[in-house]
Amino acid sequence: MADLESFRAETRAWLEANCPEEMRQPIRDDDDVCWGGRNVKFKSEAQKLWLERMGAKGWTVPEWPKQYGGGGLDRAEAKVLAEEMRRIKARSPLSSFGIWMLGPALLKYGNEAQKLEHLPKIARGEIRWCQGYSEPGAGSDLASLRTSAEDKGDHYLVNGSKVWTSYADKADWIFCLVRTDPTAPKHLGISFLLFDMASEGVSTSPIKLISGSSPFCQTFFDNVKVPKENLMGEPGKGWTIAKYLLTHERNMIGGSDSTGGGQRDSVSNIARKLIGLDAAILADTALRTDIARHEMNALAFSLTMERVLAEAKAGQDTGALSSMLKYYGTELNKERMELLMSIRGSDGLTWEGEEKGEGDLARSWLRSRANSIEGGTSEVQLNIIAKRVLDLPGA
Amino acid sequence: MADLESFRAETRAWLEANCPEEMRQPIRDDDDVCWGGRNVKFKSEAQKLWLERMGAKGWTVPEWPKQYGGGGLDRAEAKVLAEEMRRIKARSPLSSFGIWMLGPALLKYGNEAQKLEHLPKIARGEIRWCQGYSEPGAGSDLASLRTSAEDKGDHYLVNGSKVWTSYADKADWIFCLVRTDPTAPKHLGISFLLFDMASEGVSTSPIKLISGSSPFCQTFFDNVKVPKENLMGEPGKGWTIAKYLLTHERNMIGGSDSTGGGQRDSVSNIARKLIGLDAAILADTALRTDIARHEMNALAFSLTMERVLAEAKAGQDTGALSSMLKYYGTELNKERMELLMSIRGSDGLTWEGEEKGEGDLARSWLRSRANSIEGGTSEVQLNIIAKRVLDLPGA
Amino acid sequence: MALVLTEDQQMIRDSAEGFFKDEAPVSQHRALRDAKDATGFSRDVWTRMAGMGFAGVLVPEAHGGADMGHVAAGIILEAMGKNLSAAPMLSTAVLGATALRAGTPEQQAKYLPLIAQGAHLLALAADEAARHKPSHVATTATPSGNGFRLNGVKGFVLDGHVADTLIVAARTDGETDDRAGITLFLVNPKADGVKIDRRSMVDSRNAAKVTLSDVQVDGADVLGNVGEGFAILEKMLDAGRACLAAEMLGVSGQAFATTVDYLKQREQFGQKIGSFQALQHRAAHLFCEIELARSATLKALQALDEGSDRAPMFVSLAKAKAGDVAILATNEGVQMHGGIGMTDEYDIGFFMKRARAAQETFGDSAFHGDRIARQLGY
Amino acid sequence: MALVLTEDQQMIRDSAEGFFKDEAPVSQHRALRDAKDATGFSRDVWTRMAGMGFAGVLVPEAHGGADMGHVAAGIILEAMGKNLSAAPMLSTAVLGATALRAGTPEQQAKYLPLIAQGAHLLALAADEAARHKPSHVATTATPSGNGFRLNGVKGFVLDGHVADTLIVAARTDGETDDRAGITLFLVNPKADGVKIDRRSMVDSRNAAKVTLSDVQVDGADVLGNVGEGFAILEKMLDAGRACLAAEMLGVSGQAFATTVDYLKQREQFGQKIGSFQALQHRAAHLFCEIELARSATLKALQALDEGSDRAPMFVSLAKAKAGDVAILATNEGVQMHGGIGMTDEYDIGFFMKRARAAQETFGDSAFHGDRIARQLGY
Repeated sequence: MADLESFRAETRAWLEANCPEEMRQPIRDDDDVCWGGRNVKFKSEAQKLWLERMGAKGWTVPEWPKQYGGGGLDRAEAKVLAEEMRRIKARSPLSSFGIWMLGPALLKYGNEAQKLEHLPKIARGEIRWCQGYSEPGAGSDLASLRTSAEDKGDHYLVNGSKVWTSYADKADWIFCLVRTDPTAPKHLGISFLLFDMASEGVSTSPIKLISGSSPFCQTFFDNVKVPKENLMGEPGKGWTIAKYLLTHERNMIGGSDSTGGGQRDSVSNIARKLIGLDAAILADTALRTDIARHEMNALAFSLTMERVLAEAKAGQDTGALSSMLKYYGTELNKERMELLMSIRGSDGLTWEGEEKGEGDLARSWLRSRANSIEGGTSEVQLNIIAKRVLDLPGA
Repeated sequence: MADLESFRAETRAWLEANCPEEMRQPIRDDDDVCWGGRNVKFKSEAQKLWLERMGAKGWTVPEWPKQYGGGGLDRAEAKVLAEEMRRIKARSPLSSFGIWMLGPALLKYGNEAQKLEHLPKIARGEIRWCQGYSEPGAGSDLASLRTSAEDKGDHYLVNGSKVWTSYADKADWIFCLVRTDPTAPKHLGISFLLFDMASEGVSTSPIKLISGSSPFCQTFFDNVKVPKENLMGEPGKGWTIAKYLLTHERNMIGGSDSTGGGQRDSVSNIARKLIGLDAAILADTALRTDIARHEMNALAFSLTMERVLAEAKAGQDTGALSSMLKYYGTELNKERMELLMSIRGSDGLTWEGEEKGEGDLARSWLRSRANSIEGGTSEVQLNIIAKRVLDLPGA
Repeated sequence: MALVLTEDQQMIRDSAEGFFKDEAPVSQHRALRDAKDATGFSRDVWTRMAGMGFAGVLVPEAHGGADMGHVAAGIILEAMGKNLSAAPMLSTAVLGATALRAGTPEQQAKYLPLIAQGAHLLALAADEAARHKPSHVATTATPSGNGFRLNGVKGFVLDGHVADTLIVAARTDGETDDRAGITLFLVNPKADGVKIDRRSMVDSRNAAKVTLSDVQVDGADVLGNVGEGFAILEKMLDAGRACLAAEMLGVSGQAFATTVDYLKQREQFGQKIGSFQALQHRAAHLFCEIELARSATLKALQALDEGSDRAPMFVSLAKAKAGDVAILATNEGVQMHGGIGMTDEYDIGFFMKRARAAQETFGDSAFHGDRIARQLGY
Repeated sequence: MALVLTEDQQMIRDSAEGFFKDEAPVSQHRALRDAKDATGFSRDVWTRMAGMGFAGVLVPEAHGGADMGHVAAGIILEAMGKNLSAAPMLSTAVLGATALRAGTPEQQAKYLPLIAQGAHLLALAADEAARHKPSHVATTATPSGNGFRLNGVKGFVLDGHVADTLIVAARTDGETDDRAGITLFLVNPKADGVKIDRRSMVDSRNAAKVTLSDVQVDGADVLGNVGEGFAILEKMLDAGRACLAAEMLGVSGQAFATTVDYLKQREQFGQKIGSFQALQHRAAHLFCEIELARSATLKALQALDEGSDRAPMFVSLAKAKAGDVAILATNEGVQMHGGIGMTDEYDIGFFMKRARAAQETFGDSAFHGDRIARQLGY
């Protein structure tokens, strides 16, 4: 414990000295989030400095081993770091699918050369990754994917296309599910391939969403040559890696990241500001009932995340519960956005107006509708719970 | 129109002269409802007189032809009769599955001899019928029924058992689905048989429900001999008749009968009386929100019944909508009972207390849970809507 | 009145459905949106709508209208909802005509024929709170010259950016939330002191912010009696709400039809997704909900035509139910479409946007649930 | 505190689950019901529960209790919920012990050991309104002799028919709905002027109506300070509510397990009904809901053990969530069982009855939703 306290003191001092003042301000818009990559455009010198300093210490990925660019911290130390960052309201230096998704899979399934090659670049924000899972017309049905990787001796020849690749137009590399054995049954012929988006034959086309933004792309592969050493794990075992990785994604979407964590203002606080009180209760009693019901569920849900984490830490088996967190968390977030739209009334309908930020709520609301579709639809999560947790029979 | 007005005047005069004062009082308990039958026990002389007088005029079944014991009225005249009865708050003289269910099917599928034999006795309340559809372990899956009717030349030999036969222990005759052709595929070997519950080999055993009452029986057939002329419709066409009849039953359960019509006090009136107002709104605002939501749906539902009837009258095809009425009406009634339990709070929990009527609400609440099971479960109704109305593909 | 369309009304329905499908389909809505069209609708289509008698659906025949009543107006709006047709139907033909019918003979003679011809656009400038509350009027009208001087700010003035006349609710007496003391004025948007800021909305329609700074109106511009404008305003709003319910019914119906079609075509895991029972049950439930919304809406429109005392209750029922159902139908539509439902390329998202905007217009289901409860005394 | 059971608590869970499954299973509940047992529970089982330390779970060790805390109490109640075990656990071991811990040293010494031994039963006589409102106390306590004279009527006194001591909330000051001015009294039910009418409830448990007519109590029977009883009452109620949440969690869990088993066995239309996707999705959703109720309940019990300021909020969350989930779980259970779920022969109906009764006890989810909203300032 004494060690931990001295670690805390050192950490606090280092953060005080190294975290630029600007990086201690709340995130205002998308530009404030740093995604790194070859073509990174830093919004400010402070943002650049903060990434470099944290990357150099490995604290963008505190628990990864030092030889792979990580901080080499144990769980307790990582918690101290997180607490100390929260204390000074330090921003996360780097947002990255490499950190959230590929990294954990690489650590588990990658070979030593792959780990040494890719993990440090992820940690320092040098390479930005995207994910190639879904295919046009396949939706949640990942097992029916058709993108082929033909074995050409020293390389694979990749043909096909992927859809819903987040920020593929901005990414440097892709981790991609491909079919290496066209004769094997559905799940079995799939492999997990890493390759450079700058390879010849790769092209991307952004998908415009109902919210007006284009965070996703369709990505096309036309005779893309990928070196054989870029295969991760065993050939035909891509499905296992994908499932492992999807679990991480589900936790991310269902969890505090995209449904927002403690930093968001509560629905009732927003309602109180906008609608006001009447005799100490919210002036709109029907909305109050709905808000209270929502907030109770949101609170019970966040306690459930806390409990699942605590149980996992205590060594209990919680693996199949990621579907629950994904399902319930995304449905709650949609409900939250619907309530905010109701609370804001006609003001929430604005798409474009004279002031900056008008239209943000409507866009966020529309964006939230995708929560229960991306990363496995709510229906797929319920199927998984029914089959894997409840062990109900197949149809 | 002049004819109709004179009919109204005659009807009014007749009702005034013939409807006993006691039969103009609201129905207080089950004994106030007359079900007729061989073993009928009239609660009062007035109840007996009212049934005899109405039966003699055929006005227990105003639109049935006169030769079958009906009133021979046209739709407009029947409406006048109903209006005039409502005007003096006259009770219905007879409750009867014969009228609601078997009668319409007999009129459509029965032969002349069967009509002449059975319809007048139904009209006069002399014979009380019950329904033999469901079988133990088959639930909503009527097509898999196993009760057999073996062709023995001049008679069928019936063996098997039925469950959920309403008031089978009080009924005189049963209309019953039986399998006459064990080799035909599921729906095709089924026939529609009428027989006397006093026949040798018929026995009944009441089923105790969670509400404490036993309105249903299990009914056993042990080598029951049924004359061949008691088969209704063609052999093997029982399924068609059953479907026709279920539609009537669905309308009855989903419609005004068991979900209650205009006579019931509204949820909000009950809440206002028990909970009271505060600044002109219900003192419990959360309950108020839920009650308002329920009452809006209840009102929209009753308007939907009105619209479906109006459309049917205007010659539009509304056949498949009976599943909608059954599904939505029963779910609404369950919701109503849940709300009433909430409104009554701890008082609603009483099962037995010193005063008469204590425990009634809890029993009605428990009874209501069967609404969405009997007469085809809510799930079956939704399947029917999906397949027949929306034409969605089979699994 | 039987709760069913008459033969005449069925004919209106058929011709309205044909008209909007041909003349103002969803693709036109998309094109206007993409062009960032400043008007937000096609004036040409509006002229042809007038030619069909739609603009004058609530205008008396004596003033050149078709005078077909509220059920007919709802039928037209439902067809517009199915096609997401944008036109100043609600603001001018429903709200405007309803308002002017309460006007003086001179006002009627001046405006009603123009409305029926599609030659004059009106807009209601009433809301001041983001959550609809019609009695919340802080805008003042103080005596001045032979009339009044108006000061205040109005939000959410639908079609305010193109209106030829604004109908402004202002307070001549009483406190901000009082029903008494509100007076309606016909205001020329080009008058001195009127400032109009157009805002485009999520559904690509327009609602202006209208700022009134010492705007002088004369006595002839008062609509109805001074201090008694709330009753007219409620009448306008109820006509508008019932027609919005009808429009949302069209939105729900079309979103549902599109979704059911998709369920029948799309395959996943080797099966049509419409064969999955969980989706079947949700679709079947939604079917029932839409039927309930249909009944409530027809009843509300009929009650307005009958001048029934219970019209406000049925209108609130229709607005609340059709609104909730439209939200459900479009949310389910997007979810059942999956990822492509989130893309701008597919139409289903447009229906979701319109459903939300219509839900927030003239009171959402929470507002109307409260209104019904108050009417029923709880 | 990590939101997870400690190893000690897991051991308590295992022993409680084993105990109630063996000693007080649903069949015992049915037998008591069928026998119309006047006590409504087995005194023998209660004695053995005391032997296990359950009766003294909240009694300090100094007074012979096991002092295991609220999490442990909840674990015991959850096991009771799974088996529908009836015993005066809530009224005596939770409410009674919590009340007496606020008593004088003499009161503690007199009552707490007896509670722990299972030798003395208590009952809370507080509610006067059918919908729970603890400040609604009209029962009066007027000074008389060296004490007070009580007059009033109490409804819904759980286990009041067997109590050896009643804990009565009466007003020594203030108006009916004031929180201040309420005083708690320990009242002998055999005292002059106390009338107890047993009522059996839908879940076959008992709640008495207690009528107090000039009942004389002396100063030593006051629990806590005069006029400050509400704080103790809230503490009692919160302990009771959290334990009821735990019991309802047990009810939900067992009803769900029974239903899932049924889905795996029952065939219809030639298939296991558990293979129907619509039922699968409903079951999966219900699974999630039960997990949420579990988290909220554990947090509430931990917050009570920690003496956290936020305990009342977490308790209300747990009571509301566990209550709604229990209603959902038992309703779905009956519906998925179909017709046989409606028969008295199957146990699922008992779970539905207990869920409803527990939901209405000490505030339903509407009450607690309101309480949370007030605590959060809206």
